[in-house]
Amino acid sequence: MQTHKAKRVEITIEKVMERRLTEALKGAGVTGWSVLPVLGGFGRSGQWSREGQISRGTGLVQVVCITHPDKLDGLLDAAFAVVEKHIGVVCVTDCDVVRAERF
Amino acid sequence: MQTHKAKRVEITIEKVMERRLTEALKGAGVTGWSVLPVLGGFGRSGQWSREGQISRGTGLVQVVCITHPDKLDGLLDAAFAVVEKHIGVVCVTDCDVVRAERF
Amino acid sequence: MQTHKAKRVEITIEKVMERRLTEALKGAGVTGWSVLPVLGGFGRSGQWSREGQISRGTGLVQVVCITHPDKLDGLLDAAFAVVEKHIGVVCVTDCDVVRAERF
Amino acid sequence: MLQLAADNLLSPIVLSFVLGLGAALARSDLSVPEAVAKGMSIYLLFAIGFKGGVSVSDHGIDVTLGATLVAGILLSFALPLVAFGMLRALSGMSRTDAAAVAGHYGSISIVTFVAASSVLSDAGIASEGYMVAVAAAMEAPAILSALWLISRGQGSADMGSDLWREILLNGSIVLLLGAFAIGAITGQDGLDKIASFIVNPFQGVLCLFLLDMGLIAGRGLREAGVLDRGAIGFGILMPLAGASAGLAAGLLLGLSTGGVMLLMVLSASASYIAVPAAMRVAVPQANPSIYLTLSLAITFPFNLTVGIPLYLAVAQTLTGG
Amino acid sequence: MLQLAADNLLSPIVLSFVLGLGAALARSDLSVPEAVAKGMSIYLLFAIGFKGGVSVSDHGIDVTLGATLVAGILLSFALPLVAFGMLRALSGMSRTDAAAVAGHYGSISIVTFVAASSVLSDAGIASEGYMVAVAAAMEAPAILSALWLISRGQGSADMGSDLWREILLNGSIVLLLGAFAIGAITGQDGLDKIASFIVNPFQGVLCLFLLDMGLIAGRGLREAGVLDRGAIGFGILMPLAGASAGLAAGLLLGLSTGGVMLLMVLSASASYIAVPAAMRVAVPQANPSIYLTLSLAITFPFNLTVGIPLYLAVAQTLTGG
Amino acid sequence: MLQLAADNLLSPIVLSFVLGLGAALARSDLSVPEAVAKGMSIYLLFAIGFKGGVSVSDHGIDVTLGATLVAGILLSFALPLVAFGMLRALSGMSRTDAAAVAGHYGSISIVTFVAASSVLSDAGIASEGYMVAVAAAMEAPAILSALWLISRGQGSADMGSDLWREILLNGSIVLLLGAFAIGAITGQDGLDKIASFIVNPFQGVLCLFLLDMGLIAGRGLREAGVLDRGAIGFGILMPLAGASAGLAAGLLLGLSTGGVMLLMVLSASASYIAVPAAMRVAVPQANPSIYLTLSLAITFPFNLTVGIPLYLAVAQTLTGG
Ligand SMILES: Nc1ncnc2c1ncn2[C@@H]1O[C@H](COP(=O)(O)O)[C@@H](O)[C@H]1O
Ligand SMILES: Nc1ncnc2c1ncn2[C@@H]1O[C@H](COP(=O)(O)O)[C@@H](O)[C@H]1O
Ligand SMILES: Nc1ncnc2c1ncn2[C@@H]1O[C@H](COP(=O)(O)O)[C@@H](O)[C@H]1O
Ligand code: NA
Ligand code: NA
Ligand code: NA
Repeated sequence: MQTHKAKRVEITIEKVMERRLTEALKGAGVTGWSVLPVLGGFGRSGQWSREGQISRGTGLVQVVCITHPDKLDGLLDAAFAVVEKHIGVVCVTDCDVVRAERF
Repeated sequence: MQTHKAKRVEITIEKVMERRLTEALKGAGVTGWSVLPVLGGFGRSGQWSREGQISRGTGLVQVVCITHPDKLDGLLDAAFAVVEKHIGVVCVTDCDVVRAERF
Repeated sequence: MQTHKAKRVEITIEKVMERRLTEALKGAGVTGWSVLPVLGGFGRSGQWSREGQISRGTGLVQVVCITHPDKLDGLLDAAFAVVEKHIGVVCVTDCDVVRAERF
Repeated sequence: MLQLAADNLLSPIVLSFVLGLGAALARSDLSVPEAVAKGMSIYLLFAIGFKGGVSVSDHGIDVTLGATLVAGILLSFALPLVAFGMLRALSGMSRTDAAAVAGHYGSISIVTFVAASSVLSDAGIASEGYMVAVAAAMEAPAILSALWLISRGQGSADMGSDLWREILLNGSIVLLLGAFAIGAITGQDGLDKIASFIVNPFQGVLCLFLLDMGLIAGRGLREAGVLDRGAIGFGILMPLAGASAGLAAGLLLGLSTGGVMLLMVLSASASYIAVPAAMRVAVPQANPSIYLTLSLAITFPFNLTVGIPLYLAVAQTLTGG
Repeated sequence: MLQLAADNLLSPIVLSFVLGLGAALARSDLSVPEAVAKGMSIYLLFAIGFKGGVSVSDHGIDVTLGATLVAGILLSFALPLVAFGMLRALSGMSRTDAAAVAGHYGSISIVTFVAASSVLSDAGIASEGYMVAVAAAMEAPAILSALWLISRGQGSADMGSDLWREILLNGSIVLLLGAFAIGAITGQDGLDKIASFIVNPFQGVLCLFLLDMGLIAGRGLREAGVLDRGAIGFGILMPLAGASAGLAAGLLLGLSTGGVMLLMVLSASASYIAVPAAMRVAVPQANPSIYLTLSLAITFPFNLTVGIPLYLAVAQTLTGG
Repeated sequence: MLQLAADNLLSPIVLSFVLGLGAALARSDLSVPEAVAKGMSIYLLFAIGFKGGVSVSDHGIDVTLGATLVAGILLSFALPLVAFGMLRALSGMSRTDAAAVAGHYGSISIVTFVAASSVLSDAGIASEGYMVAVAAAMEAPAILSALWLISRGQGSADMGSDLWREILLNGSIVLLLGAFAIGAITGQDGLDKIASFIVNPFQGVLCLFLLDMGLIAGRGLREAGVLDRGAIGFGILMPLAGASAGLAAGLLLGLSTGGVMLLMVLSASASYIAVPAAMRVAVPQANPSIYLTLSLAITFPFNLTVGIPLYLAVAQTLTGG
């Protein structure tokens, strides 16, 4: 099957920042993204878990965005402006997609 | 540690199509997959979120399938036959696995 | 934007083994990880789904760990010691990260 | 009648819906977790089914039960044709979208049914217990009509061999009919054992559920741009047309006041559970925003606020109840 | 006795279980969200523990409390040996699988206990409040026996230093004993404050929980192919053997009719929460489908439908209660 | 007074909290699913808001309503300044962290309020229904003070244009005020319809919710290493300072005994919902472990166990109630 080169960007970020990040992604012209839940994790700011959480201030999500390689730089700039001061991880992988016209 | 080349296929698809997709994957001879929840997203058909959803017609999942490179083409053909008319994204990444005999 | 080479390790493992795995990862010197829920899947030990599960003995999670390439071998050794006798999948991908000093 | 409307509008359940609607329109982050919403819907289906069954076990099976079931099925088959005609006349939406929407209006909204039942029981008006079974019977036939409308056009509908099993055994039908059967078997004795779970807190749970429905409807309204003016008009006229058909059928069948009103409500309401799922599988090219917005953000609020007291007043007038 | 069996089979809780079972076997998509199932199980554990504690605070600590705890612990240690012997005789499963299964049957199923308590309270039969503590005490010892059986063979069991803490402090034991303690401390006063939460709606919540258990058992039955005929026979004979042992112990201890019946139920039931988790950690090579299917899809339904009324009838006959 | 303290400490709700705390400290895997915890918090907010509204509709709007609202808002603005001063004196934490913590203590903890209300209603002491609205009004002003404290220092706070909407329309404020309005509109009639949902099971749900709060507090305590000794002292002294300010305001306003006590509780309690979310957005450099641990693991348990009976005794003595 015919596939095309693309980039998969995975941004792990606090839930409270989700809307700000996705707005920034829209601004950078990406055509789509998906949000996945994160149950818990560990990083420089310690360990946390979602179980029984009632505070709106905690909890992470993962925003996955598959995009055309040409749009990657704009996307990273936009995302980084949001993530910069906040906890979170940005990770980019090469990937192949079908239906390239979508990205 | 000894690792082996493999392919990681990530298919984001509507929940109602999940069983049809996994049946097709079985047909293509894959040895396993995992299904991850998706909380929300954005694409050509607009933005959506899982919160408070009661309609069975909405909501996406992500089916992740790690497979031997030789099986990739069959897998993509099988998956694409299901996904074709439906919303969803197919994304393939190179990866390394331990215990290659499993895939 | 300046990015750096890193490795993305994705380990799908039974929930009951999660803490043992993350302890092992800490031991291997990784600086962070995230845990994602898995709704269901299929593998050599059959098909399963999280829905309505009440047994603590079933259910998988995905532990994602982004790490410096130099730490990969230690990480895999540590992870494999835990995963070895248990069901689960280990998959490693090349990736690029921003803020390399974090990994 | 005005009093009735005011009572309905100012009841905790309608106000809870309005609260959710307002919160979503104001873009508050108020939200009900998916699992909790599903849990409440399981509770409501179980409770309403069970109580229907107990009522059948109390009053015996009415001679009109069979006839009412048949009438419900016929209404579910026929109403999509009416809806399709109206939509093609009023709105500019594509044939496929119109057919998909039409399918929703032949089928039913179980929460509207639940809200109507709770208005009836507040007002002390009895109704046939088997209306719960009629509700279940009306869920699926409309899907067939929609698919027929689509296949008559250039569009194609993809009825995999499994789709029928999925539709007929979808969770809400199974739970509703199953709880109905349990209620019918265990009768008043069974009800006594679990009344403080399924009867007493019922209206309260319904409030929280409608709060969530309000949130969903409000989010839908924010995307109401997908609907042209004709479509919005359809979302209000079609329930009236459906209710009229239900009224005619109910009077012909000689149902009680409550029964007539419930048949009107079933005919007037639009599905948002079974039909959307079937449409996503069989007609992926139809735009889900259109049918979900119409059903959840236009017709559901209309029925909940204006429709239910209106249908009750009409039923009371015409049955002399 | 027949009447009792019929009453039990036609109670809302058993019928709810049957509904779930049927829905799963028919491959309906009916499902209860994981979070809701966990929420209900927290509710049931809290309620049953609390009520047990209140009853102890009401009647004082019985002289037989200590003896019954010891008896429960001994039963939990001993029953896996019986189960293992039976399995090796009846079924062709591997030594490791047999030992893992045996561990489940020494331990207990708290939902079976809850269902039995609710049958007792329906029938107006009293029982010792501390049976809740006995239930908690019987959860873990069987795990030791299973691991010993495995290590005696060629197999190896991996008891990490943390596993014991995990087993003894697993959520359901802690919640059950904690609620028991709260009930014992606050007594009737405490119960009055929360009775309309933990007493009145109890049976109704139990219905929905058993609906979910039915769904799980039904999905299990669809995979019952992992079990040979001998294993299935074991799933029905072992509860009878366990109940007999519990009966003997209960009579020796001089428990009340209700207490004897509950000790029979505990001995007859098989774990599906604490033991599977421990086995996955310590004996990953044992096949979880085997022990979960046996426990959830064979023994649980058997106890719920046939076992409970049978054990009650026997206990009534032999204690003259 | 001692009797009161003992009664409070040995109530099911406090003991449930202690159970959760103990389980988390012992590292049991007991946990409440996130969705269930959110569901219970929706229930509690809806119920407490609704009952407050009904009480206002019963007794009419008190002349002191407006004055009490203003007093609450002023307390919310002012208390962070007190807290900030205390923190800088007692603890070595950074200016930014201290300001973020201070914001939490100006705002309120709705669960502490709920627990206090339930103690009042157990003791048969009336209070002003509109205190619920005062609680809502006190949520946000403290955030402004915290941001002002931060911007006065070298630190910078990032108030995106959307943040204010988010804060003022956060789910818990909207739900609390919305349910209050529904209660005020539907009055006693509305309450009668849903009392068996929002009144009777209330204390029981609160028990399970506090069980979860205990688990969270216990997990927090395990990380209490982030707090120096001065910070821990602050977590106990600040509620006393806040309660004193609330007491003065309440007496000045001439509130009832219950009203004075609730204003003390609001002033003494620290936010863990609205403020942390705002701080994460606006001041990401402040360490969330510090403010969450202080608020949830030190001050919340202190208020629940010692504070509430103490504030009530003081209010009773000084109002002669
Ligand atoms: N190396 C990593 N790999 C995967 N996830 C990470 C990593 N580092 C941090 N995270 C996630 O990001 C969250 C915040 O990280 P930090 O900003 O380092 O405290 C953690 O709790 C993890 O969920
Ligand atoms: N570029 C993308 N990256 C990640 N997820 C996407 C992307 N495009 C679409 N999706 C997901 O697929 C769903 C349907 O996309 P679409 O078919 O474009 O409407 C969206 O709601 C997203 O969850
Ligand atoms: N090839 C695969 N790709 C993705 N996930 C897999 C794969 N194989 C196994 N899994 C996951 O790991 C679980 C256990 O696999 P197994 O040990 O093969 O039974 C499955 O239920 C899946 O969730
Ligand atoms: Na209809
Ligand atoms: Na047993
Ligand atoms: Na305060």
